[in-house]
Amino acid sequence: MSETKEIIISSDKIHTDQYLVNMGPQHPSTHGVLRLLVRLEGEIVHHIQPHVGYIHSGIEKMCESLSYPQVIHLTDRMDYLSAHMNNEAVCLCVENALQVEVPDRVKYIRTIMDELTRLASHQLWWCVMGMDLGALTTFFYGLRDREHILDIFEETCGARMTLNYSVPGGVMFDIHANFQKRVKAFITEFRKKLPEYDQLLTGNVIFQERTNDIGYLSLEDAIAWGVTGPSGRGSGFSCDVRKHNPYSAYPLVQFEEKLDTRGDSFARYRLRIEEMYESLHIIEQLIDNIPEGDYAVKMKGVVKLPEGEFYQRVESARGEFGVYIVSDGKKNPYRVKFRSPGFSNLFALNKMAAGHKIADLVAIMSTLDLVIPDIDR
Amino acid sequence: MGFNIYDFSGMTHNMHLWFMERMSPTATTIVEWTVIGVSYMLFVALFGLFLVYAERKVCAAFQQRLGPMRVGFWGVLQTIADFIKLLMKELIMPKSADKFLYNLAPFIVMIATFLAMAVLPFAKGLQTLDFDIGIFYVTAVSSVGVIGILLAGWSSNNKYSLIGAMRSGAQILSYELSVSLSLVTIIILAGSMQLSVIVESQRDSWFLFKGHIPSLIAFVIFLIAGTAETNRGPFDLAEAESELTAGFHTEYSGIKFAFFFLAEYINMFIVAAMATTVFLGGWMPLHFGSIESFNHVMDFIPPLVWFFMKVCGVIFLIMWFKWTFPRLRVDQILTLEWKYLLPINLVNILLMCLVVLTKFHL
Amino acid sequence: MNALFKYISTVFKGVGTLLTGMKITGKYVFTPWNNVTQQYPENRDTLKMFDRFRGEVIMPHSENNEHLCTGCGICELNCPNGSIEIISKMELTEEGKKKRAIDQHIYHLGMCTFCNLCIKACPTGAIVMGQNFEHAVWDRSKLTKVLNQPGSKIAQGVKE
Amino acid sequence: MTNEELQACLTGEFPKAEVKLGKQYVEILVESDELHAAAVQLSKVPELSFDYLFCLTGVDYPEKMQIVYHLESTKHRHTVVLKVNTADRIDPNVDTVSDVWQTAKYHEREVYDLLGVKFNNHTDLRRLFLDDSWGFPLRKDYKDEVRIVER
Repeated sequence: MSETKEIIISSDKIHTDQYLVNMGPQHPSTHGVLRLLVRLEGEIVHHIQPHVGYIHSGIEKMCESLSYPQVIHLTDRMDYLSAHMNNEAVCLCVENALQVEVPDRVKYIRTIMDELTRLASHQLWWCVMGMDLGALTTFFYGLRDREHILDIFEETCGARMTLNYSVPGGVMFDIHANFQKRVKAFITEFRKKLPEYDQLLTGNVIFQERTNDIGYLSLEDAIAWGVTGPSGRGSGFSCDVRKHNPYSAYPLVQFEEKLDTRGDSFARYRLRIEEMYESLHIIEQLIDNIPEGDYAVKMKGVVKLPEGEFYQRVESARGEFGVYIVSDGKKNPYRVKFRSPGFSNLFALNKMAAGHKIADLVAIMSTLDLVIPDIDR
Repeated sequence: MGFNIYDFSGMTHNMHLWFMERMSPTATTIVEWTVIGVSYMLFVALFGLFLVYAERKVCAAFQQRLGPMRVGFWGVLQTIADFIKLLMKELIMPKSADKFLYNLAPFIVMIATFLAMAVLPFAKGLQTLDFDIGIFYVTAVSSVGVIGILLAGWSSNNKYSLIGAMRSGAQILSYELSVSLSLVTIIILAGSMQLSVIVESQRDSWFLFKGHIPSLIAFVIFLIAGTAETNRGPFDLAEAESELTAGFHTEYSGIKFAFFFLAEYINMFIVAAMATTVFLGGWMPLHFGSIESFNHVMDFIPPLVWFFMKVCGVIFLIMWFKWTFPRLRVDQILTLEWKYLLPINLVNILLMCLVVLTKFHL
Repeated sequence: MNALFKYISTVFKGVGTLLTGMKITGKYVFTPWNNVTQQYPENRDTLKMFDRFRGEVIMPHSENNEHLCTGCGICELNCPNGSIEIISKMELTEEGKKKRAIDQHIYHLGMCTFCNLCIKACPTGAIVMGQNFEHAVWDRSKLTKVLNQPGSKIAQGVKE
Repeated sequence: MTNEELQACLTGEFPKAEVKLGKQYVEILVESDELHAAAVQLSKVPELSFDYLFCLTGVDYPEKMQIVYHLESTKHRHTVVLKVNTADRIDPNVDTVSDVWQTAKYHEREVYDLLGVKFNNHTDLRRLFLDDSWGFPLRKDYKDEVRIVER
């Protein structure tokens, strides 16, 4: 390791050593198998070197031998918390390449599913954030509310996390008869629960002290490091793909892209909470107006893309998710690249956390909302 | 032997006489020590198991869960099953650990807890040592435990353990001050450090009510500092699960881990018992000035029950803190102590002096 | 004086936010009947999965031991993980013509990702998703299943 | 700027490069020895100011390796695809752009890891996901008889 050579520094008066600590691959707060090689001086973090690849599963390589509908089911397994956004990205890419116009009903369903996925992901992020800061009860409150969304998914899609709901040209099934009723019930319920999140954690003086002015990331750094999603918007980087490159039913709905210029942990935290309110708002606009029609257009049995390169950007729960497909006209893609938001976000960690304490490193990592399979792919 | 549920002093005295009749004074002392020791060990083991079970159930209730439900009725035997599991587990020692200190550390922590328990008055006459410096003694010996934690962190040869131990050292050294000062507030009010005297002088009204606002502030500070002393959330920096995996006891397994675990819970009991004794009238029943019938009904409940009811109430409060608040950072924990608790405490002592000098409490 | 006032208000505000948090958790601890725990193995009788739940691939058989599978192999082609293997055989029809039929529809549950592509692709609707989710077994070989029952045959009138 | 305007602007700025209007984005193909200069120009010229690199990847074509940079300007909100072909497919070399866009540092490490493209002047060019002894799995001639089952 190159880091080990440069660990010893000494000041004039007191001799202090920096030391290396491996956080991970098995560590409670890395949420998976991420390894951070942290150079510490006492409690102060001096440098963080992330080591990734512990669950690199070669999804991009696998995709090269799969047909397009089969590619979609693998994207569930990358960022398992924004499974539907990943599905949708590939579907939109394939539809754009084939110039298929999907029915309005599909657009509405996909958008509602997107926002439900985003809510579920942010709920899990919220409870894990609390847990990383030591408030263990938040974990169960977040999961309790997330369960309702997962039930909605299970009823309509047949699975709770690996949905595989979008298919090229539409969605796999029509929405379940109970779907609208359940979603509306959930919104009413969750609108009551969301203020509790604020009372329990956001307002708490300990939490405020732990997050305010911690992990500052400037706007320039956010753009240069490609930090997107709520993490980037917390630094004032306007990067919401739903606004700038709208897809599905997003052009039809009213919503705000929340920005915060403070760039600290609390800004990133607050933006995610506000994004939950926005998601509820978007779903409320769509849920009663799902137009009648087909839930999928008829596609050929074997989907073949024309020769060329196609790129599709969507806003996943963590940031900008991109699919880059190079096709040579066959039924499998020639090359697939997934631009995962977590990958770019992770490597800005050193910028944010250097100079803070170990406890802050954990908090900052939490506000980035990392999902490790998303980084490793 | 004169068993009286309201007053144990007769019983203990009779027991002493009974032994003296049959044995030499030396043998009597040895036998009495053994009896006391065994009963303390039994109490620690059983009450520790109860506390672990209670914590799991209370924590589950806070989190809208049920907690352990499988072993025994509502999972009452769960902690016993866990304890058996811990006993049977392999004792792992890191290769480059300092073997002597590594093995010594859990015992120091345990011994400190036992020492502190010796002066606690459980009921009238049910007190092993009745020093005239009881409070002073408790604050002194309860900080011996930190040596065990420091040794554990140092000898494990693990960076996480070391960070945890250092945090714990800084934390306990600072919060010891607040604990003592908040107790000093009450000593001013009571005029004695002897625990039995303190309990006795709360016969008509608890110090929490007697001392007006200063004693309320002292009680809150004692609870906060006491929670910090026991390394419990939100002050569980020494173990800080999400930061240091398990902190100072990362490398411990089996029964040695169980010692740390048990000591944490018994320390929580000691803090709660001290809070009960000093602020909430110990084993004294709840009395309201002139409502004779109410006071009479309260007198009917045995002191032992009163004591444990109050202790459990305080423990519930401490658990409530743990399951609600996020953890503090290491510099904030010191900020809280030196910038908030200590100045407030000093002002509070002044206030209490005013109360006592003006005889406002009588 | 101003600083002192600020200090005191900080203390009170801080304690206030802490009490707000304790109020929330306190609300739940004193209403234990709102608990959300599901006691899974105990509630097996009442536990009902959603009808679209994707537990495993099954092939429904009628009471005459007839299924709808023609052995065309489209599901095998559509499976991304190679969880399905079709072994077909040639059968003589009543008119004396040779016709392809299913011999064994082998399903490797251990490799399946429950993506539903085989069921969507099946032209005759012979396979569906079952609701069983208790797949744990002691022996991995038990995860390889033959979906068509022994002695079963294709139902009348099913065309490829 | 619309794609057509952007194309005109880019043609003016990069006379030597090949600028064409793709299906979605304007594509600009530069020579590999001009890559770094082009990257600096793309990020610094005020009308272009492509400051946000959102995707960097490589594609293994039969004769060459192509590195593809997807760039966006957060000021003007236009997007361009910068492409560069390497001369050699077996031992490909291009200049790094990690000094222009910081995020490229790790994206380039990923491309090096999976495709074996060496980035000149990269400060920390190590493999990211895989072992040092591993091949370059995203190359089309990569063989792994143990882990890859051909159907």
